[in-house]
Amino acid sequence: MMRRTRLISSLSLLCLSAFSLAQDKAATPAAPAIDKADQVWVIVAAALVLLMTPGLALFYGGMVRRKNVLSTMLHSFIMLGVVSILWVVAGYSIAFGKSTTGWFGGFEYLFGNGISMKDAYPYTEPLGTVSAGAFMLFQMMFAVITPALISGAIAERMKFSGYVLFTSLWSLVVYAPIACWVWNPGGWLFKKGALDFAGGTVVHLASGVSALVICIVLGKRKSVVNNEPILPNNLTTTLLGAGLLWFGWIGFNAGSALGMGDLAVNAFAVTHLAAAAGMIGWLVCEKIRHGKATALGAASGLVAGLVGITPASGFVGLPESMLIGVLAGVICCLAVNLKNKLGYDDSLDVVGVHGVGGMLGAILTGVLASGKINPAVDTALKDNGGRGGLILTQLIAVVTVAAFAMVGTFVILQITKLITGIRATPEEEQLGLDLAHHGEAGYNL
Amino acid sequence: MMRRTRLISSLSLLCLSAFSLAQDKAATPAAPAIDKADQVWVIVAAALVLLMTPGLALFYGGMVRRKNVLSTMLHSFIMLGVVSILWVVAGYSIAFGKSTTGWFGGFEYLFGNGISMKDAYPYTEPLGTVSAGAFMLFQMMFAVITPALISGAIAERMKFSGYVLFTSLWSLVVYAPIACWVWNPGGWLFKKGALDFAGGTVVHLASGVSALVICIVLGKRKSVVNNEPILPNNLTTTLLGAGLLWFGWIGFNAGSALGMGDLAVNAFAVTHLAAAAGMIGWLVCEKIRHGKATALGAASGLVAGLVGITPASGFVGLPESMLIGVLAGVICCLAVNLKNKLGYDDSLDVVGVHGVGGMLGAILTGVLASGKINPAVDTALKDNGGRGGLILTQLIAVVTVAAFAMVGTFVILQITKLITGIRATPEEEQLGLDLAHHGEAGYNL
Amino acid sequence: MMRRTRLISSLSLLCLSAFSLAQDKAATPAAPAIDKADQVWVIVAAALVLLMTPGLALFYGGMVRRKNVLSTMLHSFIMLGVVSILWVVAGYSIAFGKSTTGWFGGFEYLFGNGISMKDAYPYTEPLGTVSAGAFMLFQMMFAVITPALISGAIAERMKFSGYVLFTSLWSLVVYAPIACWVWNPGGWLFKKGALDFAGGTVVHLASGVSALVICIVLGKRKSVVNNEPILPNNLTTTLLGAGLLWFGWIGFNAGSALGMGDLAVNAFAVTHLAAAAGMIGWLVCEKIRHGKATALGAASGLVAGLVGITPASGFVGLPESMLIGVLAGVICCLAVNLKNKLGYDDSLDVVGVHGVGGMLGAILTGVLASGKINPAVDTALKDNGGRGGLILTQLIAVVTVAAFAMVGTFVILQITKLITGIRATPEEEQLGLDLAHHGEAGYNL
Amino acid sequence: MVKVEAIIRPQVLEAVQEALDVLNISGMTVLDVRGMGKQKGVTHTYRGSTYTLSLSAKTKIELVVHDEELEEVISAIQKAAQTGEIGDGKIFVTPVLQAIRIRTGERGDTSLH
Amino acid sequence: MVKVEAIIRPQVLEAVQEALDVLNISGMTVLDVRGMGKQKGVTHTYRGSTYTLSLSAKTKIELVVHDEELEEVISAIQKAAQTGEIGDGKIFVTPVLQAIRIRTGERGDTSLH
Amino acid sequence: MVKVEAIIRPQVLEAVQEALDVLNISGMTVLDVRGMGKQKGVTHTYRGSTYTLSLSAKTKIELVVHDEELEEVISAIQKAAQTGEIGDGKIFVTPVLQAIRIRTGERGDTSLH
Ligand SMILES: Nc1ncnc2c1ncn2[C@@H]1O[C@H](COP(=O)(O)OP(=O)(O)O)[C@@H](O)[C@H]1O
Ligand SMILES: Nc1ncnc2c1ncn2[C@@H]1O[C@H](COP(=O)(O)OP(=O)(O)O)[C@@H](O)[C@H]1O
Ligand SMILES: Nc1ncnc2c1ncn2[C@@H]1O[C@H](COP(=O)(O)OP(=O)(O)O)[C@@H](O)[C@H]1O
Repeated sequence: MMRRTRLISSLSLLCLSAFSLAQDKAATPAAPAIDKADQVWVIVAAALVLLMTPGLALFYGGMVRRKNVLSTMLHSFIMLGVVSILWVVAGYSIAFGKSTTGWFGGFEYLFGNGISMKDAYPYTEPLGTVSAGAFMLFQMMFAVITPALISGAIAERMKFSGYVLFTSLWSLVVYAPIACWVWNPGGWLFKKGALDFAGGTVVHLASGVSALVICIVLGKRKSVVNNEPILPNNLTTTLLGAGLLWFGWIGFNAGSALGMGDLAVNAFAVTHLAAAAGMIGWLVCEKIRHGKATALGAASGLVAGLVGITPASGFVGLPESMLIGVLAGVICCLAVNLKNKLGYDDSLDVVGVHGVGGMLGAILTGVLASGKINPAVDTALKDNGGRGGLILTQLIAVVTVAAFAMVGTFVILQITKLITGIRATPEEEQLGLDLAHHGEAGYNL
Repeated sequence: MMRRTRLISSLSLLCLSAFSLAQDKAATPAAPAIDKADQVWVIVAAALVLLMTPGLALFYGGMVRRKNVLSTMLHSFIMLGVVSILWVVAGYSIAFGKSTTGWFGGFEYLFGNGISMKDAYPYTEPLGTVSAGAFMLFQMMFAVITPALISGAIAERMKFSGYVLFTSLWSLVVYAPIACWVWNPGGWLFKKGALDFAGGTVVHLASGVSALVICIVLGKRKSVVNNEPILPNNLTTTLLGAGLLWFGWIGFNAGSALGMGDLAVNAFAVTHLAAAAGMIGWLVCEKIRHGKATALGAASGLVAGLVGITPASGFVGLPESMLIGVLAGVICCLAVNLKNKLGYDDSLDVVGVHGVGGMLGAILTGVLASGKINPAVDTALKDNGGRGGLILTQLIAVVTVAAFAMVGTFVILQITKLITGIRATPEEEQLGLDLAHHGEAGYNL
Repeated sequence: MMRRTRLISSLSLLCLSAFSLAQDKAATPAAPAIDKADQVWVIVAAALVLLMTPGLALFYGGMVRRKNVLSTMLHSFIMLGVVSILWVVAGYSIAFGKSTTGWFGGFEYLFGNGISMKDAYPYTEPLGTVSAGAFMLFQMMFAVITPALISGAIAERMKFSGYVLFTSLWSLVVYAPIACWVWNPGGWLFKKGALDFAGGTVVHLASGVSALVICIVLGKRKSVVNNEPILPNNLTTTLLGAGLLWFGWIGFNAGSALGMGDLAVNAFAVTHLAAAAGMIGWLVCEKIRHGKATALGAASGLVAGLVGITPASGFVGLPESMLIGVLAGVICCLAVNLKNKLGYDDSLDVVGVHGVGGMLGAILTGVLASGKINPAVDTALKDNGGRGGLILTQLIAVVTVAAFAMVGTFVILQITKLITGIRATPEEEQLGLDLAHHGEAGYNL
Repeated sequence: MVKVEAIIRPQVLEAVQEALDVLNISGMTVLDVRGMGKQKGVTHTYRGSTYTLSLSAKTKIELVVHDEELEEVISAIQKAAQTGEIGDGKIFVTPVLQAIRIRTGERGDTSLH
Repeated sequence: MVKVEAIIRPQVLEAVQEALDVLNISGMTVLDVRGMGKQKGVTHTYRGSTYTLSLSAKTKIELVVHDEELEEVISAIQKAAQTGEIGDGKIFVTPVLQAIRIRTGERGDTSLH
Repeated sequence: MVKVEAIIRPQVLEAVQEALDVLNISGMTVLDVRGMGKQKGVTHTYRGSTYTLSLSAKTKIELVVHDEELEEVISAIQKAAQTGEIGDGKIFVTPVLQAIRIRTGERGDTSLH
């Protein structure tokens, strides 16, 4: 998100020019003060992204069988508890502390130390117009939802304690470093000129490929092995979740402009259109392949469109966004059937939607990013020696992020296996994780 | 929404005067730059209105029978996909392109072309303080929810493909022109001085009367003919939907100020009070008539209050808003029983709530609008030759909008009938549209 | 909320200095004009708090038995209707009219009279930067949710008409005066230097102790007497409600800064961390005591954390917030079992969570409040003669608020008993209040 | 006394109730069941996978009647529940040894209505 | 072996279970049903329309017992389920030809408990 | 004609259906029930209070078959439903006096399949 900051800040400077003209001595271009309106937007955006995690809980929760609905929802909710704390304790520092290596940040912000509520995050040039505290909060919400996304892959069979331990480690050891690479002004991918406006690689690709590893390591659900029909317990819940995700995603993408200007407005517009196009793409695809347009397809398609546009949302215009959306909708609709062919049990299709959609978005960002929308693209094109170079850089980002996340996930899983174990017992799986792990039933109707 | 812009802009100018004083040369009154705070508000308001469509999906979805819950929710969700795209492709241009005739806009914005993310929408005088992109997004959310409102009338029996085709055409051929008439600075009703702050005619009346036509053309549900009891599947869903609608409606009405000033704050206050009064009005009415105050009555009453205040929300003060709310609550509570008398099957009472409530609001706006709240009312009163003239203009607006929407709906329905058909088969209706059209059940509990 | 205003305004002045410098003659420090960005934030925050009441309806609604779900949700929804109106008619004036006695406000704002949408609330020094209308709306949402909180204690057995009458009186006779004491610049506790940033005493303690009185006066539910198992009808609803509460609480606490600056950002951060820590605290506590971490525990714990941080959210930093959160989570987890020991039937644990949590928060605010976060604390320390004095003042606030609320509740209940009665008949309780009082079933699945 | 158990379509329940009302038979117990038979099942889709659930929603009614009422009850149910399409359901008659009204403790024939 | 089917009020289920426990009878199957009888129905309101659903929520329990246990079972249920108000329900006794325990394949009397 | 009532675990329903299919038996009615027996109940937690619900979720299937089919039906169900753990359930056989196909009015043996 830093890359765009450069731009935003300069835009802000332009916007402020009317006033600046009057303030003759505001000549030192160094530090545009905190802009209250920008900060209102970022704070509101952070709240919107906060709401995405309950939204995800509903989206996923509606899709599992009745006996696992609470367990699945808790997978998301518990991240709001655990990762929020971990982020302040260490994650933020690893991701956004001063990075000399380019691979991880520093240790200056451990335990929330030194995060200013008044001054901007200090390592961007020029400085941003919102306080470091607001920036840290906005980033926190991303850190919270990313491991929650993975949980869709392991629904209905993972041990709760193992899930908590795994995601805690993953958040610090996989997520925070990748966030550093891509968004820390000292990160190696950031410096290389890789473009990822709101998290195509950091959030979606990383969670999608980690999901693939974890569902292979965990093995299939008993009921999948036995070919029992698995039907979603409550698709109205899933639709509500999808609606809240769409709402929150406006904050996710347009908030990533870290201020309120043309970039933010454009990001809202392209995000919305991609979601719309993704919904249509998926519905048409399944209508052709299976004969029926479904409610779950509408919900899945809009999420696929949102995933696809995420890295591009600060770099493309309206027509490109519809293209990205429709491609993401169609390709993810096809990709969710891969698991049947390849034989892994990705309960709620995290790989097919977030892995595939994130990869697609990252590559299409390289192809479609335009300097007309965001001057930062011109810089990136120059740094990378043209369009081909930019696409190559995007591919490098995809490959390294995917490789690191997969290896990291595998290693953390082995550790988790030793400490808490990772898989529910067959009896627990049979009874349902809600009663087995949490002593509760979702519904007593 | 343009009418009030005049005012807002001048207010903004006043507000900005502190700064303007310093900017001695900002004398040319032409273009107050984009105001970041105004834009934050409009963008947030657009996000709030976006959430209303999922809210509506829940509100309606909870009221139908279990076997049609997904079908009903999809009626709303699919509008987020289809109309969003259509709006950018053509609807916005038809509604807000330069209008010379007064009946429709222009073609300059087709395919999203030329909608600036940096500069204001160009045809208001003086210019607004938010970018054309933000204005287009805000308006898009209105275009999305309006046809979704109609869907309540045809729930449980319309063919899905017919619904999508019908609403697509309706959005372009009925909604966009009416939006032009009332809100485009070149629109004939706008020029005539008709007052509609946030869509009493454009949104509620247009959808309400279209609902009447469509449910007559479609005919009654089999189960209504057979006098089977039809009970809502999940009123907790309906209450949640009503809550989200209330929340989003703050953006709908207060966002229609297109900036953050006294008009927006006032619109929030009157909107909230009308919802509150509408709830009480409906509950008291049904308590007297039927002996019990119901949860569905509370939800319906607050929506009725919100519908009633919509056109007036920028023109009346606190006491008037309570009056409008309570009248809307009581009258809509009585109006929903019309269908039993008159014999049409308006499944979820779109006619009784949005049609009647929208008409009531439009007329009461003429009666109660006050220059103390909004100087634009003084202009409108002058243009119309006093209070009587203003009320007459409001009546003309009501009649022309209603007539156009009814005829348009009827014609589009005939076309739809030829291409896709409009009614589900009796077997599909019996099985439920969820399984019949979408191959899914809402709940597998 | 006034106390902090002093500070905020001075901060705003500082922030504005860049511009102020240019505006040489803006020298009179008297009235900083309305700041649009501040007002956007407060208006958005008011909308967020508005959403908390539907959120509470869901949170509570999911916990009762199926046959009382609508009745329980209505307890919250009806407050949006009744208290909103009462607040404008009289409550706001009682709470925030000019207070000479320190015990209640004035009568100048009766019927919404004289609440300016343009100028700031007049009795703070210096004046705030948002309009009186925005301030009144923000406060209204607090007035709405507070009696709704009480409703959890009487769920499944109170007469609907009695509930409406009781809460109406309570809102005017208990809530509005307490709000005056603590937040009106003329209030006696405000003047005494008691610290309550967002309502630890006014909202949570007052509702919690009133809940205790009302559930004792009402008596136990028949099914509690008979030791029948009482299981929540839908914990997915409760989780959704908890998610919406968390989202809205950002507005509740960070909005209480009444503008966008470091205080608001800090309040967001500490609120979020306390919720996270509260969730973890409760889950660990119940895991140790009962062997399982539950979904309801996660939801309850986050709410407990939010309750605990509410009074402190403008006065403490990140580490303190985690401490407060975890303490609130653990202590409330223990406190909800008190009712079994002491023998009152607090259906949904309002006493254990809001009463105990509110008291805890108020006291911890005295212990942990820091001038580094908010200079107002330095003033309060000085006024109270040091830390010990401040803690004493906090204790006085707790005791007087609790005593007044308890007595007030008791008296109002006696009056209500005479006029409408307060308890449902045994037959109604058996059938369920939804069908008995409202003629509806929550679910017809 | 015999017990009549009829598996019928959910949508004809009202009609059956009315038909029994005519016979002055008001005691009855109703169950939501799922039935398998000649009627073909319904296909559920889930992200591209399809499952055909062979079970259709049915309603089962159970009523204990006096032996002499049996024939008219059977024919009332059969007429009211018949649509002529596959899936109309079955009526089974089984013996009952004893009936007790819980409220009064009465046994035998008088306990029924 | 006979089958005892009792239709009772949902709220007395616990009490009935306890009464049967005393007789050391633990095998039982419980169904959620709706009953029609002398008890009057409940009125549902939907936007001004009212529907009186003649069916009240009931619970049905089924237990197969040895012939010699029958009388004490009947009287245990009857006592525990009785409130004296209309709608308390019925107990029906029907013959059983055979019983098999699925787990072991045992048949007859020993398969019951 | 006899009625076979089997109380089985929900998760074996599919297997039982398949086993009956092999016998060409397709008519069947399925009910969601709760069972009490030797199998121990499940503990629910609610804010620190725990309730052990003695009832486990079970599925009941009812099918009326010809007398000569009885033995193979019993053994098919018993094999398909057996896990060997406590809680596998029971099969009960009861007499049927008459069967009527609603669609056609046919009575007796031919009305079954
Ligand atoms: N042998 C049987 N035993 C129990 N129930 C049966 C039997 N045969 C049919 N049923 C029930 O009757 C319903 C209708 O049967 P089906 O064969 O589909 O149609 P029809 O009765 O019109 O020939 C089934 O869904 C099932 O519930
Ligand atoms: N003849 C019957 N056959 C089957 N079930 C019956 C019969 N009569 C009554 N029931 C069941 O018993 C319940 C209670 O019967 P009802 O007549 O209301 O009260 P009571 O048994 O106290 O006279 C009914 O709701 C119904 O479920
Ligand atoms: N005597 C009985 N009458 C009716 N149903 C019974 C009886 N005994 C057991 N059941 C049903 O069978 C189920 C399994 O019985 P249980 O004793 O737990 O295991 P098992 O049959 O393996 O010994 C019970 O849950 C109950 O539904």
